[in-house]
Amino acid sequence: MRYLPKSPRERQQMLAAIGANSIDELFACIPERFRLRDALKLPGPFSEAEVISYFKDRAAENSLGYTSFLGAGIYNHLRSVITDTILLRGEFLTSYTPYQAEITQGTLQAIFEFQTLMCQLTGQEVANASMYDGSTATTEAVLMAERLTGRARVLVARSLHPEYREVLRTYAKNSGLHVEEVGYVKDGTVDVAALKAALKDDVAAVVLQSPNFFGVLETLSEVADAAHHSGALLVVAIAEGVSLGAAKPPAEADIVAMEAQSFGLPPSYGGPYAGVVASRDKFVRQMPGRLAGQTVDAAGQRGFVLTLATREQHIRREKATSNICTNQALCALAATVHLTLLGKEGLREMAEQNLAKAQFALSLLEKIPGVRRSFSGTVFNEFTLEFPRSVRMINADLLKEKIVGPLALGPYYPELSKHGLVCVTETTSRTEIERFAQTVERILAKPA
Amino acid sequence: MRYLPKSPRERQQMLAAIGANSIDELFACIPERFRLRDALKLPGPFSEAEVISYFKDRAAENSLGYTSFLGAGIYNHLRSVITDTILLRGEFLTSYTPYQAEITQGTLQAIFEFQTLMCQLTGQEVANASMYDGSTATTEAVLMAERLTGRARVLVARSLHPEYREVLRTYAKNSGLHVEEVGYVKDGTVDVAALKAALKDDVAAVVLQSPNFFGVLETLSEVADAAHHSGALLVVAIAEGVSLGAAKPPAEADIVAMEAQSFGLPPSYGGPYAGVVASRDKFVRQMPGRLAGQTVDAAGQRGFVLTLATREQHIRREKATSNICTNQALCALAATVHLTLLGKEGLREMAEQNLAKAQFALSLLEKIPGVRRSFSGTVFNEFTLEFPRSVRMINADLLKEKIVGPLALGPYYPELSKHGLVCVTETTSRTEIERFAQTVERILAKPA
Amino acid sequence: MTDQIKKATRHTNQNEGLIFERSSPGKRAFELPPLDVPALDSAKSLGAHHRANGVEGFPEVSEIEVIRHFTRLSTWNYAIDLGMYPLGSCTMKYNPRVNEFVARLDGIATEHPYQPQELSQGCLKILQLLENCLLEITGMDAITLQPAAGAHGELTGLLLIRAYLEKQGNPRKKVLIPDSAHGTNPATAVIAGYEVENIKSESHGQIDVDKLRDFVTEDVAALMITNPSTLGIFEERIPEIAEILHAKGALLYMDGANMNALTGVTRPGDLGVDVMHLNLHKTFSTPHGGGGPGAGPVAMKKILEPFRPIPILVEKDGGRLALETVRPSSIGKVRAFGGNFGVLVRALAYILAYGPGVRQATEDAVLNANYIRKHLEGVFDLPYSLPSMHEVVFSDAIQKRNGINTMDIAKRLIDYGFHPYTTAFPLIVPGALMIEPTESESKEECDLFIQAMISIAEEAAANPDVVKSAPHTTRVRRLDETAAARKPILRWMPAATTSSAAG
Amino acid sequence: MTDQIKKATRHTNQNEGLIFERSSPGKRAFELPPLDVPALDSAKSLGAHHRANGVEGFPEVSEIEVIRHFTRLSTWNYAIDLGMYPLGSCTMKYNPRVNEFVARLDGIATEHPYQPQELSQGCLKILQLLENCLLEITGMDAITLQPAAGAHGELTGLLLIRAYLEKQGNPRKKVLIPDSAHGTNPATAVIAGYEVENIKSESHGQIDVDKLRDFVTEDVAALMITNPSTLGIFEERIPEIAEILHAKGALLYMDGANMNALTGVTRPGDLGVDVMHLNLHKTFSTPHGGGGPGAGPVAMKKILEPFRPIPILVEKDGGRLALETVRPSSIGKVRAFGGNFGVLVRALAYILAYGPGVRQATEDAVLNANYIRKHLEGVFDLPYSLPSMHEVVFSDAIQKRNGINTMDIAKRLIDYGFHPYTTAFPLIVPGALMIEPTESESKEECDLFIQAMISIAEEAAANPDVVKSAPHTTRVRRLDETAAARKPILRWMPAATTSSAAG
Ligand SMILES: Cc1ncc(COP(=O)(O)O)c(C=O)c1O
Ligand SMILES: Cc1ncc(COP(=O)(O)O)c(C=O)c1O
Repeated sequence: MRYLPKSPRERQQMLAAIGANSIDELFACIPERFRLRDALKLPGPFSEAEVISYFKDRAAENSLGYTSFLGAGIYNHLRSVITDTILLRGEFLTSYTPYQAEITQGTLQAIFEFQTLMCQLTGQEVANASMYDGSTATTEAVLMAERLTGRARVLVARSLHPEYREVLRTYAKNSGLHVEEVGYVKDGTVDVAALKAALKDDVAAVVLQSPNFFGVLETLSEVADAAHHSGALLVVAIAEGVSLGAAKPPAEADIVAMEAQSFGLPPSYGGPYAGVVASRDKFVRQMPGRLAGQTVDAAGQRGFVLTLATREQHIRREKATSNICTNQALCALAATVHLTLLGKEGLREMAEQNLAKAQFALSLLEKIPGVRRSFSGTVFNEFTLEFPRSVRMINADLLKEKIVGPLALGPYYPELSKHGLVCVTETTSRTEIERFAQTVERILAKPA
Repeated sequence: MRYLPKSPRERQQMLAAIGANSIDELFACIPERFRLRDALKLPGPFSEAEVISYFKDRAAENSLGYTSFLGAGIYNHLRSVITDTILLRGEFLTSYTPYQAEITQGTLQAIFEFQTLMCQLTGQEVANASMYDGSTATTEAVLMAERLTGRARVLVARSLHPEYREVLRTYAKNSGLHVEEVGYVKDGTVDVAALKAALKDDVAAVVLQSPNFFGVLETLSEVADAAHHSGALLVVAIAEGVSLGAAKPPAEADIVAMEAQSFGLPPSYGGPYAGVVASRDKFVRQMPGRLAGQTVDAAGQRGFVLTLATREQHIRREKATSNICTNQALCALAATVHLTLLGKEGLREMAEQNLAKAQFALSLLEKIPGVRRSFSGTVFNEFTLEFPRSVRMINADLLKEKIVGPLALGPYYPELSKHGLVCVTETTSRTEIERFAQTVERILAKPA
Repeated sequence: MTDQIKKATRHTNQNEGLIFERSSPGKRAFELPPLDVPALDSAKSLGAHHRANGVEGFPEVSEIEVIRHFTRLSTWNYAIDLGMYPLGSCTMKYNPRVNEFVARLDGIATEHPYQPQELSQGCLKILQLLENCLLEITGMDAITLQPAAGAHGELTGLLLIRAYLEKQGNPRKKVLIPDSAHGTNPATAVIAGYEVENIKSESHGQIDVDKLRDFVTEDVAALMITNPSTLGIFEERIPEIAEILHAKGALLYMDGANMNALTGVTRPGDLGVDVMHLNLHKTFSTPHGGGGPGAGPVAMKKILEPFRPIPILVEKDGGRLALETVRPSSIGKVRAFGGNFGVLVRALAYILAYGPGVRQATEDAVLNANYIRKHLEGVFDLPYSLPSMHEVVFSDAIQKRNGINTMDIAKRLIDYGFHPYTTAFPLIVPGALMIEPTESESKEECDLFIQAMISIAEEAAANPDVVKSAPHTTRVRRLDETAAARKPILRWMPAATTSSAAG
Repeated sequence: MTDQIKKATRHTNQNEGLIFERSSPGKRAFELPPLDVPALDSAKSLGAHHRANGVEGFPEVSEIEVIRHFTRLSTWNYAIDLGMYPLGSCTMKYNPRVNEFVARLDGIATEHPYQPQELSQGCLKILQLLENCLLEITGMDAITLQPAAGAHGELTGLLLIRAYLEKQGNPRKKVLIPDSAHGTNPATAVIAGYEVENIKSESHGQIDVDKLRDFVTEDVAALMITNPSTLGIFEERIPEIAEILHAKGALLYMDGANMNALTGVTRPGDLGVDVMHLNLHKTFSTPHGGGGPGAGPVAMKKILEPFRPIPILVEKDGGRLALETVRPSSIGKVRAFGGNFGVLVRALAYILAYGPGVRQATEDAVLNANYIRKHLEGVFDLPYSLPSMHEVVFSDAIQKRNGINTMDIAKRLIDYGFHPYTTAFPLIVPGALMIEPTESESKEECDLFIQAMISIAEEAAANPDVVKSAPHTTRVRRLDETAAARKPILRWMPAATTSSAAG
């Protein structure tokens, strides 16, 4: 087998050195009756060429050739070939957690740079590297707030990504957290009045997303003030990081939970992505996840190490701030490379293109008879529209034109069953936007 | 511009340090009237995404989706993703000729391994790394024979690749070489009798290809004996290196000129490939091209250096063995990685699959009424067929079925105007072969 | 450097500061295609109170500087692609390159998790085939591929147990965890709402089955067992252990981190395990990438199936595959979207490459560990002497006499050209040397490792200082971890630049 | 190591023997899909006298060993991706990664040169666009993209001249070549059937135009001039030189290796050049790859067009492109198939990325060279003081007084973390330091280089031994080239293994 670096003769030599007569002797500790007699029923062995053609065949059964207007937490953005060039260097790809700092300075310095970039983006003072994804990062942020405040109630905006809310609920169930949801108002932002009303001194955290699931930017200051006033922490989730190229960082937040997928990671049917938790220096000892810190070596040279590990499971076990061990390091590296490439101007320009394209799409779609904006709030690259008939039906017709249409909100918000979420990024061409609008118009012009 | 690592401010600082007021001052040495006033009329600047889409658009105008039976010097073989993994490491990709041995041992050792692999393949004692391609390698081999023998006549088999012969003629024109061609006999091999008749003591080299352009393996020993008997050298060109996985190396040759494209290099519409010249130790000082040799360093450790450079242009100038400087090093590295992957068994198995598939294809095609083998000689993965009508017309019909048919031999051999060269490798599936044969049969069944 | 070091040599490589230190306004490493719709005044469309003018402090560099920066950094790393990485419990095996290729294919990497399922049949078939392969390998009845890593799988598994027990009327209170367990086990149990009861191993390093009987009360939800244990020892009495638990209505959770010792040889499902996770980034070769990503599928017996996290992959009439989200008994979602699909693709590619031959990988892994054990027994103290499977755990007891501990030996191993073994656990071995070579090491590489270890043991006796002050060959050495933790510097700030020395 | 060295640090990296030394029968690194046609007895189908049973001595290793072998080897190389590589005359600029990506696309890398032209329109459009771009850049009338490298371009160019002159009745005898020329120029002239007449530069390093008049007789076919010269100096009187040649019916060939100094600023076609080659692997960023491949397109004035090598790219009615092979006046073929297409793709990708902005690259290249010159003038001897363009050539005259030559300085530069400059030529500067930074170096990298050079100059005065015995930081040092040439070992042989030390 091509992955195994041993010849039959070498196996014999090694067995002889051990003093075993056969390889089976080495498995004698497994009770005989449990040892498999037959070969596993698995497809293969496949040569490299066969492996590739298996996956190419599967790829051909997917969505190639379709234009998509889906976002909802996973975004199509330009990626540079440079990112994979770096990721595929064996020195990064096939290294593990930098436990031995002397021979993992590459990974450590890159993590330190990631942390810095995340702080700059979020307006926070410390960021970890990394969590599984945006949803678990949000949950971990809430658990962190619980530890910090010693309180158990959590107020969550309904405009937080529905899947993030579900994950939070799964974790909350057994940790004594009480999760309550707060609605949205006409402009699509959180219902601040309701939020304030619910805010008591037993609230650990208020959780918002911005831009929220409807694509609408939240105004954080008032919520932050209210939360702080009652001793709660403000947790802000960022599902579309590119928005931070044009919008203010959530500096008012006490904890930010971010999904870094937009930074150079392909959609990849659900993962791997990278979650981030960022917060204040003073809260660092309650942070989950890994942190690299700057230090000096025996000769006084700058270097980096994993630090504050006393928060982590391998030291603290049942008292750890989280159970996370393997994280999404390579995805964090992808984000680091990608954001370094984009830089200040590149990210700003990308964000502004998203804004402009979304506004362009919105302006075309709004003109279609029967179609209107669901919410009046400020949007970035996603917006919610109300259609005169079910989004499902419209999407079925769009599919025939090789267009993947808006995400139907009905399954997540029963009250929004005719509403759909449209996403337009810098990768969506004007022609595609125009064809989309024309097709929707044509579909709607036909009787349902 | 993204490739340029300077900010406007740094440019100003550097100009100031130089003491220039503007960049134009640095170009003052160019007479004013020749300095361009206007910008060049070039397309661009293109972002990375635009560069990629330009080439993807071009790629879509090519042959994707067609099944091809072309060979004729360029072969489709399996390649492993490992090869590009190595090639794309910046340390190999962006390094140059290993002039400074201390910091290019990677390239040097790889070259040494390439030389070894080429010697093993060809049955020769020394191989260079590398020439531009098989055609120029063949020409350089002949020029080498001219230098070694001091003679000027060259006998070239007509079954040598027509383009190799043309290149030889281009070079020969001005170097006093007289190139004469020798025909082929019924089995497709060189006309040994004619060759012997033409062999006088003024012949520098006899040049054969095996498998030859018709796909037929030459028997070298008799030709070698005859050549040697009259003091000429035998030059053997190998255009399909994979044949050496199953066939004997051309050990009888005095000089072997090989095209290494079959070893992990994509067809790439004509290049880059890699030529090789291999020969006897005693002839090494007349070899063209680069050589790496083993030596020891100041501490007695094994290491590698470029050696015998006194043959080369940068030392010998007009007395050099060749004018080659930049060669095809990265292609030679690709071949080194590829052949290392294949190894003894992999290359043998690949060669045997080629043999078996070609025989399978031949057996199906031979059965088609009106189709017959042109030559009775032993073939490897290519064979020549005679068709009942022009190959051009058959190919036009095949194209409609998304098949790229045999290479029509008429343009190269007027006497073979109804003959076509068919190539089948391990990458051609049985289904494709069967569909090809059925389609040819159907085409021929219709009146022309 | 000593002549003993056969495997590595020092060689100059490039320094590199932080990328922020290369920034200069106006440099660009990335450009966008021109905007093809009317430009907007973003200040106007976002409004002054939302709008920012780019991210403060973000770097401005060029493409070549990015390439050089990260290429240079990469050269400071050790990696599997460079040599043996015997980090115990981490299964640092070869990460096949074809896996990276297929995971990046158009039509694989490009797929959006919310796209219509009729446009996702290729993805769903991949998931289905991987599920089936892992069920065959584990001998279990049902599986979820969603957990993002081992610890996440542990949590999912415990939540399944909890949901199952709740359904029986009582989620119970405690999870039993042997003292040899990985730190994630207890950390996870707490998140799942359980108290942890640590149970001591018996003198051979195994579960003390007789004591276990006392521990297993009606309060116990489950025992989390690692098999082979973190000592690399097969828990021989695991079927009996399962019976003890089952008799009290508790379940057996198996941490499958060490499945590289068992794959193709025996199946946890046959051994009485109720639920387990797999680490695809260990046993199934997906790259560790400096710490992740991974995937931690959870395989389970039928009784737990109703509680699987949503979405659930189902096959409809006519073979059409679908993801279903409505499952009343489900524990809910454990993460957004369907899982680390790209990692799952790689794991399937690995399995397809081996087919049933995956057993040979297991055999070679066990062969390597035993070969190393054989040569190092006596040189290093072997606190537990039961047969080793995929890894062997020594202690530094012999070297301690000369004041040399496992971390010193580990650091010295760096000079010899190896990544060190695991030093941090199992906690039941003070000063552990936890060595897992995996099947990816040739005899030659194992021999070099053995020679290096023997040589270090000799140095520890004859010249302990050279070991204590190791490594001697790296760019930086013995970084001050205490200072790092006391006054943490966790991000770059402009002020810091001027004072700090170049990296 | 001295504290002066800011750019590099030593760090351990892996040793690796020859791959043949890892071979063991039965290991495989590559497997084929199963044969889907009946198996053959190859002995029978080839016949005993053709058949061999595999290649004697070929390695048998596994995939991970191949990855490690070449990854380890690669870490012993210096490369542009790691740092400044100021190898004069070689234009070691950044090789954009997108170029590698597009050259490997399906539909680009997969195309067979003999496939029908109707299935090759994409390839042909690429060739056409590149031709047009290069014509615009050079200011010439016609071009061939076929030559595989600069030297091959030189040959093609001289053959064009020869064919043209032959058509006039006399191919003539001599080619004039300045003593500052690269070695390929004279070597090429000989292959083209010409005698070489070397002409001495005047005291400023330029062509001695007055003397040239005497040289240019009816015997002279052409002058091969490098502009800017290998001293990095623009030949100011080039229009006059062209006139002198043309007056005698001779032609002016320009070696375009140094076009990185001129692109977008001036055009050889406007200067009176008749024919020239370009090195796409220099000016147009295609990677050097350890020595190649490159491409050496030849651009020419109208009078030479009829002689271009076949095939010729033509545009037919309706915009369809075609390659034509019948051209009675053509010099014939200079290589099989159409040229190093993959290299041409990369060069076009580079041009498209810059567009007209390619002039900025030229300006930055010249800026860098002058910046370095400014700081090193006085520290090193500058034998020719005319303004520098893209490169600057110093000599070791000052350091020679302490017995230090250019090669010593070069080797010491390695310790400082740089690839050395060119030492081998131009021959008119004894002990040359030929420094070409290219536009790809940042101010910071140039500053580090300048500091390194100044520091070495100080060492040469104060502590010459440290320079003479350099490098001190590499895996191997000062390899014995004499021994290598005296008793050449040019391939591995089984016998040799046992005696040789591990790499
Ligand atoms: C025995 C054991 N269990 C669990 C884990 C946790 O797995 P992960 O890191 O994938 O979360 C590890 C990881 O090293 C482990 O070794
Ligand atoms: C001035 C000059 N001319 C010609 C050449 C030859 O070009 P190539 O190496 O592409 O054959 C070189 C190569 O270094 C050169 O520097």
